[in-house]
Amino acid sequence: MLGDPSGRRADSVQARASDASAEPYWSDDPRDVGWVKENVPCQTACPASTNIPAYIRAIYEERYGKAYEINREANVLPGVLGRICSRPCEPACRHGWSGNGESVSICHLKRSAGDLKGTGHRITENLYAPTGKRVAIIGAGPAGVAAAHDLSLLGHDVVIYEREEVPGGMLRYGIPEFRLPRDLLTLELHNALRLGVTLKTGVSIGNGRGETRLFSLLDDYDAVLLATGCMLPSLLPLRDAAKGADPVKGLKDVEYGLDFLVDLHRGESKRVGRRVAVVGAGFTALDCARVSRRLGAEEVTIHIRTTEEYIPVTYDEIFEAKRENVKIKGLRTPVSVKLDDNGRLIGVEFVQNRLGGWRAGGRRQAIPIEGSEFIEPCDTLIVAIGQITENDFLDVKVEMARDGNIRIAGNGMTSVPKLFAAGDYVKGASTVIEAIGHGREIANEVDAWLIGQKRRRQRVRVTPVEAPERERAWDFVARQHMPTLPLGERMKQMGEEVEQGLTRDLAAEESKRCYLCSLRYEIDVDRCIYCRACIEVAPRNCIKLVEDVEVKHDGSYGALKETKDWNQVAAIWIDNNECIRCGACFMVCPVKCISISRCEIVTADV
Amino acid sequence: MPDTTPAATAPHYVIIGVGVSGSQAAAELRDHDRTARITIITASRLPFYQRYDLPRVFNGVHDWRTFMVHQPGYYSDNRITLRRDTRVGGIDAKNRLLHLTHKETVHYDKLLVASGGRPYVPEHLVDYRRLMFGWGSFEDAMAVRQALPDGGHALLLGGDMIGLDLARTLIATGHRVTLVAGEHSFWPHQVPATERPKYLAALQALGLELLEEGDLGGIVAVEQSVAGLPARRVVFGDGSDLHGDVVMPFFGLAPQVEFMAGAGPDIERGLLVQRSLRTTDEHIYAAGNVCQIWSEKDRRYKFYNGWKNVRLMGSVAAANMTGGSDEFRSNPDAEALRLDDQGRIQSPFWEYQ
Amino acid sequence: MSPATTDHGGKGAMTATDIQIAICGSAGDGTIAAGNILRNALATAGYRVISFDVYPPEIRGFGKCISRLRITTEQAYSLKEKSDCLISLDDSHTIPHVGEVRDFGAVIFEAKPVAQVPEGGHITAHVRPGQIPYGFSIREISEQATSSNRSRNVVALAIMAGLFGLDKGPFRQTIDSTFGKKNKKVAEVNLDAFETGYAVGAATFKLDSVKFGPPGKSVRQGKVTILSGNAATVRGLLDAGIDCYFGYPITPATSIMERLAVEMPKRGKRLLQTEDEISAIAATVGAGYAGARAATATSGPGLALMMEMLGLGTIAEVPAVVLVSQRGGPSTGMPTKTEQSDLNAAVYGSHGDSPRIVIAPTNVEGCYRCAGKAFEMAEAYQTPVIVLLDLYLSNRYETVVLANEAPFNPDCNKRWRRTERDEVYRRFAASDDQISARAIPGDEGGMHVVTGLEHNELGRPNDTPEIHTAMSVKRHDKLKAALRHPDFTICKRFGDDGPIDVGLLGWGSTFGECLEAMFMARAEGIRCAAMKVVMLSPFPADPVAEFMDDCKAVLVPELNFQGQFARLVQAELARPVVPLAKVSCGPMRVEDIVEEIRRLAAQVHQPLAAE
Amino acid sequence: MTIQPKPVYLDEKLDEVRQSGRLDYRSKALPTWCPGCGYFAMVESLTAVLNRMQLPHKDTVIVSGIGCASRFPFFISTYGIHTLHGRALPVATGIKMANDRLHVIVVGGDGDGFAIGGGHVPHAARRNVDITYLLFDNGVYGLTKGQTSPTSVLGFRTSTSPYENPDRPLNPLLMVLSHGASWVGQAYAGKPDHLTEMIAAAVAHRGFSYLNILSPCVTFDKTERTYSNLGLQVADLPANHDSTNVAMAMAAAMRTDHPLLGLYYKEDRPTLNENLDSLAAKAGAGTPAAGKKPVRAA
Repeated sequence: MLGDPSGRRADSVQARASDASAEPYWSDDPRDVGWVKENVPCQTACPASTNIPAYIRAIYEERYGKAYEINREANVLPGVLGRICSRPCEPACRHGWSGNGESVSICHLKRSAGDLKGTGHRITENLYAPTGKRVAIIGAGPAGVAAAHDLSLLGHDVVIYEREEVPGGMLRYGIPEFRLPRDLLTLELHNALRLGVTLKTGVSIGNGRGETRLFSLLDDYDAVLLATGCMLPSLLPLRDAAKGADPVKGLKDVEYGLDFLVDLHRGESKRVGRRVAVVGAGFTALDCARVSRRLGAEEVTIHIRTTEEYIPVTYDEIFEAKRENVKIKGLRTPVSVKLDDNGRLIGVEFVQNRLGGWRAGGRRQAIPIEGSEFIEPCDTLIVAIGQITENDFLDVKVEMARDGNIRIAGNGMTSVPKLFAAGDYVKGASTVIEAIGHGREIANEVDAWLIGQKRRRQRVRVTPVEAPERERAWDFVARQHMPTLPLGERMKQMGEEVEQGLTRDLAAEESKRCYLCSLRYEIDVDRCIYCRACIEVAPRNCIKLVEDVEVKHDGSYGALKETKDWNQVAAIWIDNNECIRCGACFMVCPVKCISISRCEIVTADV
Repeated sequence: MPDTTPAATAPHYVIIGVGVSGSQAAAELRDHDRTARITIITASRLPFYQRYDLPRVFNGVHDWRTFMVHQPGYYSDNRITLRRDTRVGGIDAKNRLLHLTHKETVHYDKLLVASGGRPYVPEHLVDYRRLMFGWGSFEDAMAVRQALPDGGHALLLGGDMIGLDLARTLIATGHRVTLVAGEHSFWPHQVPATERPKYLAALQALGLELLEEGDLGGIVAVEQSVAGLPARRVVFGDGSDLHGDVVMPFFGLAPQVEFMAGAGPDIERGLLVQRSLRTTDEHIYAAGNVCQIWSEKDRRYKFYNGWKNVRLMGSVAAANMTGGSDEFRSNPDAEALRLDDQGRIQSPFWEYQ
Repeated sequence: MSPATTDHGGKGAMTATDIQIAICGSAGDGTIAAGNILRNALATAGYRVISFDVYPPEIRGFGKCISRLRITTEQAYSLKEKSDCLISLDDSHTIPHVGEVRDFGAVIFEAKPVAQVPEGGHITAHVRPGQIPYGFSIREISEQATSSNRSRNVVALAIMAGLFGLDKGPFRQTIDSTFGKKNKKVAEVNLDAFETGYAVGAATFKLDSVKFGPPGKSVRQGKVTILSGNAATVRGLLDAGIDCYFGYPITPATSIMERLAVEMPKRGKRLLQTEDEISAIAATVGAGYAGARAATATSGPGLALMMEMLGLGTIAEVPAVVLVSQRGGPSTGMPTKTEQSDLNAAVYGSHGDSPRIVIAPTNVEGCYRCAGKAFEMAEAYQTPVIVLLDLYLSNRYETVVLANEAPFNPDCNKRWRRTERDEVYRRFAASDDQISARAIPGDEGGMHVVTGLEHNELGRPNDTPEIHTAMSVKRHDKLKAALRHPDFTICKRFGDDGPIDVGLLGWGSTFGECLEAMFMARAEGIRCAAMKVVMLSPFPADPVAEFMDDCKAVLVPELNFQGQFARLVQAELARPVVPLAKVSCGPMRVEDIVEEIRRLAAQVHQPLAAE
Repeated sequence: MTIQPKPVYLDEKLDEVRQSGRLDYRSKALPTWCPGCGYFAMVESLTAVLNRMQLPHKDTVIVSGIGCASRFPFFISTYGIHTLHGRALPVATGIKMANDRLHVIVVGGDGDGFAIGGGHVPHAARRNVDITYLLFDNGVYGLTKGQTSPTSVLGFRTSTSPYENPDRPLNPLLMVLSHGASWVGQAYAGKPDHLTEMIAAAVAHRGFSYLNILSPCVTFDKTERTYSNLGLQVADLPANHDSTNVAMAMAAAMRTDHPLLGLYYKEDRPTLNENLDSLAAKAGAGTPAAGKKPVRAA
């Protein structure tokens, strides 16, 4: 299918689903959709709905190009996301479920697809016929780029207006180079936009002089998509600060992390003191801390309200930051900043917290302990507690939601006709992958609105598979670790990429670990002899004597109702939620009544 | 199963006949030889019984066991094999074998023939034997007892001492007896013609009705009874007749020696024996009514009858068969017929009690 | 002893008939057939008859056959020690038996053998001086009458009949029906032979002391008939409504099957000759499980093969009736000799604790009752029932009185009926009498599985100690009800009431001899009583103990070496008994029992005398 | 590769199974055989057949001997009797003779049927008892944990033939054919669909039907009769097989290297009960049907 030559492993595998000669079966049945959503947790967790099992399988088959393309179907920047993705898929990974071990390094494998693909790899695009519609997109961040890519493939003429000189948005300006090499970013952005997207950089939208007016765009284009993200830092809410005021404004030695990074990536020369305190718990905070180390700070401490385990960054990030001697101190909330008589920062006053109840989103509440204030001395304070949208540029009246973000309808359109919005600009500060996912989603809506009908939607593709694609032994392969740059090397230059990427061997080993959750194991009830041989070999309590199955309101399946009464056993059934796709049941079945099919949610033409 | 070959040590004495002499011989053989095998062969179905007592059937004695001489245990006690209902078909004296009619051969070391005599029926009456009742065995006696009703009329022909003995009982038990007397009357006694009327008178005194055989030389028929008349009718040559319930011949005894024909020992009428009772075959002896014994006095072979004689013969034979050298000596007194003081007939023949 | 008319049981008058006739010959001589004719003729004439045949295991050849018949006015209990008349059809076999003819009895034989006999080989060399020899030219008479020597047996019989002055009518009738079944011509020929022989016999001066009195008066109610033990058994099975029979030929039980094979099809019932005893009992259990009244009959070797399946019947609580006619053992032993040596096997046989009901009739009438009652018990108590016969009982004939109405309950099942409450059918549910209501295949809703595995109330395999204990109790305790089985005598006392010196405890066919012996001992002035024990398992401990309380000494005569019943009694009651265990290859000798009674009586009096 | 036209949805399938009535023929107790055992195929096929033929539970009796098959009756909701080692056939004969209305199905293994019970097979066959004999032929004693059976292959190593099995295996099909079974077939537990059809035909046959069911013992035979070996060995009877020709059937039965599946032989002749009834009619029983009355059953 792709130019990538099949690797040797591919030959050893009996079947390759996508090569099946027969037509797959397409389903919109909620039971199938529900199955995939339930059973392929990584894909479900992925905001871009990346078909993770498929690309990992391709990596196992050493068809890296194909793996890269599978990724690219979901997000146009696989190499980027393979590095800096927040990886919501990994906590969801079945391999990480209780008793199964550690989750698969999905993100690293994603990167390895790009890293290892052949030099002759060519990206693939499926082009629709031109529609003659014109779409303006404001913002060349992840959401905007993703939307532009999709809309252009759909046959629309797309123009991106970008304030900065180069596209990339937060990717380029918010993420340090040691995590995301700029040449890769540039290449992938280029690939995303090169099929007919007009990129206008340095163009500011707004009311000011020299700025392009939004309403004129609305006049000129068939649709306008706002994808400006969240580029204003959240203000530090110190105890005595007035609401809406910035208590640290104008203070020397105190900086907002976002500004700090953007300035850095715009090319400014940044300096920090010997002791740096970072307040905040996100990627930005960590990035600021690690950048500070690279700028020469000796003591860098991240102060967080709760504890490490509840902060929304990947384990790898924390791990690497700590390796770089970044301290993380928890259960503290800043109350005030302490300055010396010269107005120089000498420390931050915190109040000690205790952990409270759970808050929405899986975080814990932090409850200050009265009278427990203390001061952490520092020379530089970087505040990285979040970002918010910037709305000043709007010259049309748009309805806003209660949280301050723009309100959009189900089809992505704001209260202003023709005006759409996507990404962080709609959802508030989130992750790159969310932004990309949302960008594509809204692009699909825009297209539907422009054309007057949905042209693509997600469907379940069911493809038979002849044999298990895994071996039981693979379940015991340990998670492979990402090789990183030695600490000594890291500090020399800001741009030295810390993570070195998986080697072929490491990628191969790691790829074996994927359970290939999209493989659906089913028992032909009519042919099953109820011999329970499958149950006998099952590694988990994954095959059950079933009396009934719950059907949920949405039509998808809920729990299986098990029974030990022989005359109630209406089927022996594989509980795919417990199934780790080891194939043991398939191999042992004496009457060969177990079938395997690959069930994937893919975007398909209506 | 008894031996089929002669025992090496114990001799086998075989006695033919279970009458007085045979039984006596058996008893004495056992006395002489405690180890010998002794076998008595008889055609009779009964063991040794007192034949002379048979008239008692008219005294209400109907069970033959009353006549039995020995209890059944006697034979086994003395280890005497008694073979009854057994007939000798012939003798192979050379090989000392008896051929029994039931196809059995019995070897003997010494054989005593004591087969006795059967009632003699004169030639002219042989054809009527069927209509006459014999008196040789218990069976015969019972048959007569049955045929002769109480107070019935018996016709006795001949009138030997056996018949006269019966006649006494019949008369005593209330029967009518007619004797057709002839030359055999008083057999085996020889009654001189002169004395005959005297004896006949004595018989009449007993209550017999008497007819002299001479007067009716030609008996021509004995017919079956007709309605209302007794069962038998004897017709005489002169046309007269007699009606009676039974007709019984009493013409004395004839020795039973048919099976000895051609066997070797000399036979005149009976088996000829020395006074030692040995026949002309050194292994064969004879005793009782079957044999004729050499009489020096008479220079002829004589029959000796009577219970005492035949019993003595058994003893002598037994003694000699076991190596003795006895001789038979008859008591002349014992052979005489006489009348006692009251004129009643007395005969040693009747002295058996 | 007084030879002529032994007063059996002291009941009959002196004029009563009590004559025993033996016919002895070689297999193929028609000995048994002659016995049958004689038996049936005399029974027809109105006499009570007990008869018993002894025959060799071989069908033809030179084996010995003896048919003995005791002909009485009132029912007797056993054969006599001495026969009154012996008819020899083959001297070589008869000679050893001449001694059993009493003094002044008759011995009838062939006076003109066809072939030379060795010295001493003729019966005349053996007839005792006290006996009356009757030699006849039987062969010649047969040949004269029928141009064949094949009617020798009938001629011999006829001579005897003529000699004893028996009424010709019943003989003619019997001969006609016996041979007429096969062929009218054969019947006629035999009738001719009979007439000729009869005339010869009648003309023969009778010297023996054998006297036939007139037959007894007919019985008050029911039908009098002459039956063998096996025939009575068959009658009992049929009258109790046997549905299925499965059997494998084995002496002496075979005739049960042979008779059933005639009778069952007529009634639309099914009989199958199986491939072995194992399948016979298996099919019996199968049919019993399916609700049929099913039975099988066998002898010791067959019983041994059936043991495993009997255990299944016990644990699965399936009714099955097994008729066991004992013969001499062990192993093939003596197929044609009677013995009572399978009691242990019947009572204790099979593996594990496998109780069952064992009943043993003591006479032919008992065979009838036990056979029928066995079905009732098997059904009522849901268990295999063994009816313990023996060769002597199976093959002996007795005139019996059968009730006009079959005295058997046609259905004794405690049947399960579905009720609203029953969610699940509990095949082995606990109940007061430990008998669970039974469903039979075909019953709606009663589906269940029975198994040879230990199981719970549902019949599901379960081997916990609680269940095994409870089920063992159930299997044993439920049988106790059999001791109160309606209209069935589990044991019975005869003879003197009150304290006695010697008590006889008898079972099975030997009990007849026990009774005869008891009467003789009483006639001698010995205080004596006898108890027959019909139910051997469960053991009727109470009545037997009560009887034994009355006895100074208890004698247990039986035909086995080990004294199996004596041991059973001792084991059940822990009291001493005196065994009289004989393995004489024939019925127990009455005289042996009497002798032992005398000895014991003397013994029990000795201490008293010493005082 | 075949592609199912439409996925089978579990909820629909469960409804279908429940409504089919198949489950009614199962008991509550869960079968206890080793997972993978071919007996499961038998019990499943048999219940399917019972359901298809709608044999009344109350009129159906499953009879077993001893061996792994012996617990078969416990898993079926009809009447059942679990008998002794080797004795299922005569017990079944008794049941069938007792009540014509009962459908009697005997299940057993090769040890049960041809070793200890070998004496009964010829007679059930020649008598044409109207029962179905499902013989599970796995060539090993399973219940006693792996000993040589009458159909164990030569050289097979078991706990009782640790060096090798020196005894030539017997040929069950040839045996029953020569004994006069009126229906003889062979199936393979690994082909449950075919097995079901064969059982259906065997049960439908009037007379003694013998179905030899090849199967591995998954626990005690890991080398000889495995699913994989059997799967490669078995073949269908040739299309031109004439199931009325006993010689042809015997020739087919000789093909032990490649066991042939299908109906070997079928013959219509009177059953044991029919024969007994007709002789009863000859003997003068009131009606030929007298014996058919289910004795004593309600």
